[in-house]
Amino acid sequence: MTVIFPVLALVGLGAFLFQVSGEHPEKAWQAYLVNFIFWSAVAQGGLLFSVVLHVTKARWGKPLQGLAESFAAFFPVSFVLFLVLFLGRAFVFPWLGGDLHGKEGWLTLPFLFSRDAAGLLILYGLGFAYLRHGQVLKRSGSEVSEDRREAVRSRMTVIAVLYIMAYALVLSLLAFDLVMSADPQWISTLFAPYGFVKAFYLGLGALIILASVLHLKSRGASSLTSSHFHDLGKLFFAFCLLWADFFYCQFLVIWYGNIPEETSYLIERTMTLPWSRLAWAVFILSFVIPFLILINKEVKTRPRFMIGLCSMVLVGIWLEHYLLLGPSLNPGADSIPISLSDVMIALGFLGLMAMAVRFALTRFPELIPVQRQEVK
Amino acid sequence: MVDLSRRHFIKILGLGSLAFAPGCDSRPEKNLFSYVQAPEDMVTGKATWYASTCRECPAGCGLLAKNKEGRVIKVEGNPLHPVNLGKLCMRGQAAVQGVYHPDRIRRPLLKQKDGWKALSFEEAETLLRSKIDEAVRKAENRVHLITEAVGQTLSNLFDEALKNWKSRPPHIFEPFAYEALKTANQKVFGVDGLASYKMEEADFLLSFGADFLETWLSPVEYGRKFKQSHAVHGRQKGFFAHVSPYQSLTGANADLWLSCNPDTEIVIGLGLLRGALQSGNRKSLPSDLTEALQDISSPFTKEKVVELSGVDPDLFARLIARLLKAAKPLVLGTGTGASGANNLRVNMAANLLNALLDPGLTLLDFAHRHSVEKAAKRSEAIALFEKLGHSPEGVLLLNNVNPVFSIPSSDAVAKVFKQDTLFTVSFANFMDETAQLANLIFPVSLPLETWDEYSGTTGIVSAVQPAMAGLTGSPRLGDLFLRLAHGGPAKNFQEYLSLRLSASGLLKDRMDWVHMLQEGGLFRNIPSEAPALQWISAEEVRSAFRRLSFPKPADFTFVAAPSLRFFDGRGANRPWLCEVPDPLTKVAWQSPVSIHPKTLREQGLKQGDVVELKSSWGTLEAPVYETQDTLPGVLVLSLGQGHELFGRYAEGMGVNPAKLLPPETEPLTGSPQFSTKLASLRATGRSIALAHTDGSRVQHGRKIAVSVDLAELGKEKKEKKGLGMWDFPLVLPLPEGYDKKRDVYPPHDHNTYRWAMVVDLDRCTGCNACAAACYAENNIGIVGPDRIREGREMAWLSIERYLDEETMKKVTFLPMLCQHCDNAPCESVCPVYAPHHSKEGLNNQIYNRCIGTRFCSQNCPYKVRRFNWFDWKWPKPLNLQLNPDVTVRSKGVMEKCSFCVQRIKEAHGRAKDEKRDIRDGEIQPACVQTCPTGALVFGNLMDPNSRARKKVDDARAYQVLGYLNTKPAVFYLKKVVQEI
Amino acid sequence: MSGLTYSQIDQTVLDTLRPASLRYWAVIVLMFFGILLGAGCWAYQIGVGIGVGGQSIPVAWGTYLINFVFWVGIAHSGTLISAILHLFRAAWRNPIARAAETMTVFAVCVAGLFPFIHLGRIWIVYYILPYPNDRNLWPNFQSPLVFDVIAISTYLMVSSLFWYTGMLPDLAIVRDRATGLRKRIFHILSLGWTGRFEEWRHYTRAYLFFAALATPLVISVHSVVSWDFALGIVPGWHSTIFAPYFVAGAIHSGLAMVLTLMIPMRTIFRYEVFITKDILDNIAKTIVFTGLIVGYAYAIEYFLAWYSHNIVEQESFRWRAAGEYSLAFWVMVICNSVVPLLFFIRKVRRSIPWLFGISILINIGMWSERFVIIIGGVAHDFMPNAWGTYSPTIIEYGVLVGSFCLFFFLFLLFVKHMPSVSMTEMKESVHKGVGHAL
Amino acid sequence: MLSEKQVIGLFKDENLAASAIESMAGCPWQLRGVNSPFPSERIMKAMKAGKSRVGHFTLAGGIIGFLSGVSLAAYTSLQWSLIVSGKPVVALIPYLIVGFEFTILFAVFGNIVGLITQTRLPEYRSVSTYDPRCSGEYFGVLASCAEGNQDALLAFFKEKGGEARFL
Repeated sequence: MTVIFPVLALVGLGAFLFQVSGEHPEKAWQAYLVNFIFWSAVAQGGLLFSVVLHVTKARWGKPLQGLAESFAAFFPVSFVLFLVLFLGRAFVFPWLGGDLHGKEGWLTLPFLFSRDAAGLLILYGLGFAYLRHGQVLKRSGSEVSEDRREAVRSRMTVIAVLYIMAYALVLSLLAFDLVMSADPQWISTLFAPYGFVKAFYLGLGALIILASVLHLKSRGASSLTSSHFHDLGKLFFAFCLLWADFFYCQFLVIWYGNIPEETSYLIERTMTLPWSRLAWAVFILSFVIPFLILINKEVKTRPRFMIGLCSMVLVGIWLEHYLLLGPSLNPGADSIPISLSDVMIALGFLGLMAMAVRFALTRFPELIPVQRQEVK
Repeated sequence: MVDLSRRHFIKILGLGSLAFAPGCDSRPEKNLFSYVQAPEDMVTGKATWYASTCRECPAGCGLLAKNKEGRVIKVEGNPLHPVNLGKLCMRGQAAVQGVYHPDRIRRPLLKQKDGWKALSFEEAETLLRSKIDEAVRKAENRVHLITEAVGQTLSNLFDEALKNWKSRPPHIFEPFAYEALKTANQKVFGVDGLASYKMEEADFLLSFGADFLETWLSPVEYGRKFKQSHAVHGRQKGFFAHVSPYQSLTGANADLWLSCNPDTEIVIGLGLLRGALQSGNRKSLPSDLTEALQDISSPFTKEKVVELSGVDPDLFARLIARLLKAAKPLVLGTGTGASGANNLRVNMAANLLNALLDPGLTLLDFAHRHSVEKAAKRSEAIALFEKLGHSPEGVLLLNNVNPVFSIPSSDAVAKVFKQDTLFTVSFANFMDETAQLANLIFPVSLPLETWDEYSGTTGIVSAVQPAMAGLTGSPRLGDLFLRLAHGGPAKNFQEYLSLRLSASGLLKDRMDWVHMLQEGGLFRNIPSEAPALQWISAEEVRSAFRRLSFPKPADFTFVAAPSLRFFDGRGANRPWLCEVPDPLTKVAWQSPVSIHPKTLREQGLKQGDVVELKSSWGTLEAPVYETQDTLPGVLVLSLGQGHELFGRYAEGMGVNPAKLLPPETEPLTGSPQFSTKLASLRATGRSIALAHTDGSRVQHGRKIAVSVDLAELGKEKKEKKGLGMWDFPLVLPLPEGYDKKRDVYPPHDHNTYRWAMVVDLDRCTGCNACAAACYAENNIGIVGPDRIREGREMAWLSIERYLDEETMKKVTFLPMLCQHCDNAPCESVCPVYAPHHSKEGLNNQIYNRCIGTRFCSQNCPYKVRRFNWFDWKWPKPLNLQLNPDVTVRSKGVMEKCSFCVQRIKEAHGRAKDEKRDIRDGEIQPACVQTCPTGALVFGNLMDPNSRARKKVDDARAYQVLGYLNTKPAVFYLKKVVQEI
Repeated sequence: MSGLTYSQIDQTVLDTLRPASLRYWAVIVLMFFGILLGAGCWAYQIGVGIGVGGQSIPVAWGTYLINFVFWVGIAHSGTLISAILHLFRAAWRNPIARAAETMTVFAVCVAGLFPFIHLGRIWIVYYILPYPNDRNLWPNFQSPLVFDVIAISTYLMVSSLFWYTGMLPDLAIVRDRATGLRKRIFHILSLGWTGRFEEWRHYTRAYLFFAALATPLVISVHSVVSWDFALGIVPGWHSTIFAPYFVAGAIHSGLAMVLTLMIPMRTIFRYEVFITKDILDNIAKTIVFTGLIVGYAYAIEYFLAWYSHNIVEQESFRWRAAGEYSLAFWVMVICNSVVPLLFFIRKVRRSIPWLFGISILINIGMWSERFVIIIGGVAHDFMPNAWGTYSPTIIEYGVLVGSFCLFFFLFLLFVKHMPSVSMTEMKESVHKGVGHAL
Repeated sequence: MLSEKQVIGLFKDENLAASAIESMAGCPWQLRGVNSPFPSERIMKAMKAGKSRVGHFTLAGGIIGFLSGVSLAAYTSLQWSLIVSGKPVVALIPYLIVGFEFTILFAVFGNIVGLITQTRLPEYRSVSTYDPRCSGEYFGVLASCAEGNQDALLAFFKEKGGEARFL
């Protein structure tokens, strides 16, 4: 059981190296890029949950906050992964050397990497600062005076607010630089918000999975009640709708405007084979099914079921990244370029994420909500 | 007649037209035949067309008057007429507004102590007769007639009448009489007349200011001929250089505007002569003449020319080179409004250049001379007025002249009307500056209501026939004179006319008469031989060019430019002409003074500031218009507006620049002076908003009015693939125009027809005839200056004027109208389907359905939709001009160009009756019909052989803002520019 | 608040229903004349033509649509507060929910008038409705304006039903405490509510659904409003972010308006016990949040206009900040996204004058935002030759004044004659102990 | 059957009321109803109330709304099949908006219908037979018993910590 995640990671690494050395390195790098964005989003969105709860002083999710924070353990990994991305620059930036319609000023590799790296540093730095204060509060028991705690808490709030802002801005930056720029003549003002709403959607999904797994493992030892799952489920449902709404907002406006600079992007991805198939898959997996199911109240409180549902949504979003990047990275592809190796590489990243989370939970057991911890 | 119900009006008019149709008695050849069908079977709702002649200016274009239910609702060019081949200018289009003008005088008016007393026509005639008899009884030469240029027949009648009255022949007064040109022809060729020019054959055209696209001699004719040589054919294109201190519309159409200091054109002329002689290969002239030319031109080296005229040396050098390279060069003299001490010499130089470069003067046609040559010189006019000023009792008859307006600064003119010995009679239809000074105003029927004949050029006879019964019941001038002069066998002028024509052997039998009326005149095999040329002698040359004097460069030179819209001012009371903005300034209703930005900066002025212009002869205040179309220090103000009287549309609109002009004529030629030095230019401190219709003057690098260099022509790759503004391909508004990669929407089919228009920017001269025609055809509301200032003009078709961003001088004209897009953004946003896509590709606008949300206009990228902010007014009887086939829109409704859907429907009906499809070219929207240069082509895109469809394949074809994927059905052909 | 007893709650609210002072009626009359003024201007416009306004080509939409969007925006926070916060079980919304909903209902009424005022031919406005007719003509369901009609009318119906349903128990309370005519009126209005547990059982459920439905509705309604512009191709309008951006903006202005209304109300009606500073504080915090979103949207639009290298977009946005209407633009930026940042400071959040002042500024800022978008977009779009400007006329200002008077007229009448704070919900929160969890 | 006597017990505290209700089971008198100033979960529990069925109406309304919205748009545009902006005559993408708004509207109508049918409002009779204080601060428990037991019932309420009176 304890070896499975490292094994997964190695498998992924192997698959990646095999591909890179093979005659289709671009496929490997595409998978790498997709998974980097995807799993980083999971981590960033996961922590956002805790942060938001803190800022809004919401009490209902206290026991879940710890779990959400455990995702932050992936931050360092994510940062390293980003730096590695530089090696694959030739394959992940199709606009290199192409006609940039006068965008050369913005789309230059050094500038792009430095600004994005800086962005990630700030975001992750804030994340950890937030966590440190959290630790102080959790660790420090009665020996610390109340007003001292209050001071820490308020500082923590400031950092939390900053994290939220950074989250919005940095994820926007990544959305523009790593995804939107793949089709340099296309723009959509909602694309960035679409990106970070999606990230939170992912974070919530992952959080539900984690919570459910632990809940099931702990066999009633955990302090998570069905109302926790219910609320979390509702939030997940809400963001499912919001994500779909943001998608529709872009789709409708572009469809109605009928300006080729915008529509061509949409047409290629949603109305022409092979990509339209993928589009439908994403739409059904990540919206239609969860929407129809989550209208129901009960299912939200069934951890086992939710694990399945959330995993499905996550897979859908994972495919969605292929949908956004694929057509630009594989011009004129006649079939969807997702092969076994992509899956293996994805599993590799899953392994990394899981190891990170497990590390966090073992290193800081207080993150795990169990009965003895007085909650609420 | 004022408040006569429309229905009743139609009734009598119906009678009227039938009444005059059979002529005066049973004599069959007097039957009136209409162009398309005889009037006796006039069917309600069916138009009857009468061929006649336009009398809005002396050019005398042939026209067809469209008569519906007894009233003329539109005039169009007569395709058979040699002068204009079916085209008309905006002034011609507006002729009908004279007929229905609300301020038209309907009864004779006799001046009395306490204002005007209305008389019946009989009373007036009796009075007039008695006055004349009285005068004739007193002594000889007591009856004086001052008339505009009239046809031969009428002028014969005048002569006879005046002979009977023992008086001198009439004086023909035209404000624009081309004295300098005439004198130059007289001196150089010994012909005291105005030759016509075969511009169409010239491959190089040089004008010293001749504004042949606006007023000069025969604008419609020369507009056409100009483009015949100047529009691009394959890779060929004539070259046109314009030399003048300011850029007129004609100058704006030149490939090179060579701006020179005022009154220094002669220097350039002589410089060119010198260059031509040096090249030496021209041995067409007698040697002594050549020597003389050498002598006079030798001082004018390039340096000298540059020094004196201030032209760009390099441009001048290239001009000479280009001129000498030309196979068939043609040099034109000065413009209608030219003046200055050297005016005559410039025209002589032009003639000499032609003589030198074009051996045998193949491009000058003395056989067909412009009949305006008959007009007396201004100097003679002034002389006459001085004489009249202190003449014994008598009668002064004025036929359609307005000297008081044209020569405001002259005391002589004023004196004539002040003194009471003369009984002045004005045959005017409008109370203008001159009429109001007359003792008796005797309105006579207007050209569209009368029998006459007027030939713009010698060698043709152009008929004038009534296209409707007289609206006011006024007599015809011809008939009146016949009765007054009680001479001759003819019992009315129509008969007099036919008799004269038969007598002069032009009509053999009555069928000739019929044909003449059908075709609008006699255009074939009319004897007209060119007079023998008397070449100028070397001596005369030397003397003519001895001691050239140049005006000290003044701080401010003021130029009164003849107006494309109002001619000499006679058009100023036609609302359409006021409403359609000036093509260069884009200002409507007002007449601002154009000043160069540099001058403005020096004077601390800005556009809209009202300045006071003072000359030795007068003062006037006008708003400033900032433009680079003039040189620094040269102030240009167009003639024609600033009437104190002349009806509601003219009064108080703009200013009359003639007030600043000297009354003295130019000694050498006797021509008026249209320019003068300014004593002072002073800001009044007031400032007004100009009623201009343009937002930005430049196109900010957008693909709107595109031009291509002649050298580059056809070089750029045709197949475009991109999605951006500049690399987006040309897409047809047809199913094949849809590409799965670009289009979210499925293609849709049309029924047999997909109407479309092609606009050749290389042919468009910006003359605005199309815009006026559109107003006339589609009952477009007149909103006036205030509404225009608010951005509420209603023009369905407007000529957008874009300046070149570097120089701010080079102009591109872009006729902008509804593009009838296949994916029209305006349609889907309307909540009630008021605009939608028709089965023939039209972008329909259903007025009855429109609730006025105005979303369509917001979403139209071309901003061609117009909204009825109020109910627009057609004061009676102007409403009688309204086209019954087109809805008059009420307030709160959106409207726009419909491609003249009423004409399309009519064609459908005809085709259906004849069980066929609509033929290519059968449908001509009003704008297409009248375009003098044929820049507009309308047709069916689904017909692979239609002219429109073929033109779309031209390499120059593009769509304005096509990258928005609106798939416009209006295609533009890039303007072809060339550097000298 | 926990100190309150149920009867105190009832008393405090019922006290506000006491016969009104002369001053109150004076204000009411004043407002009424304001309404007459607006109506007069409208009548004049109908008679003479829409041209009495300042609109033209290219700027064919003027203040009427600005006011429309402005009032719809105001209308949003009401439902946000009562519905979304109800879902989040944030009890701090209870004291202000009623007033906010009232604001919503009346604001929608006022907003709903403007599309009519705006029409060129109001007398055939029914063409826009899908009614059966002999020529079988129907509205165009692809037109954003038809979306508008449907969305706004839905919103009006839903929010007023929500409002009324929420009021039922309170109406019963008034009935039970009142005498004479008022008793009879409230007897009818309260539909014989007696608080039987059967009633409560269904009522609580229904109320929950109301909230669950109203929430997406709010979002959709202002999205639809935003699509009146975003679905066009006009530069500065055609932008995918418009829907969320307008929703945020709407809430922004709505919350500001809530402050503007609550602050005087709580002093006049002595509501300090209910509408505590903590509540105002919470509103202020939310305003910071919406302000940040709006600011983010401004920034993104500029960034992408620059990034796109589409010369039309670029010119349009350059002109927006530097052209004829730059003043409106900077007012918009500063009032909407800079000034609210002051709410990061706790002192400001808890100082009544600051709160009030800033709320007013935000209202102004949001109005000019609509001005910048609606006027600025078309005034300077694709065809430079057609560029033009627009300035409102006295008639339009008259209508604007009228609309404000109408709103306050209705609002004032309500707060004086109906329970302007939900007693029942107050009791609930007191009963639950002050559990303000968001 | 003898005529019934109705007794109402008023409790300031919901827990007392609730316990009274619970212990009423197995007594000779029947619970006739409970009035409370605000919804009380405690009493809901005591009454062992099932789940409300309002939701079904709401859902039904929503579904009907969506279908009618989209079909209205589609049907009407097919009447003349006018092409606007080249868009398909029946354009489902924008019609989703119509569908959505109708969904909400009809769902709310359903909700109202549900509420009215379930609570049987409006009905004005019961107003006479209840104590106005119940809309203030009291929880009223209405019980009925056979002729003769009324004093016991009164006592019962008193002993449960509330005040009681005959109706």
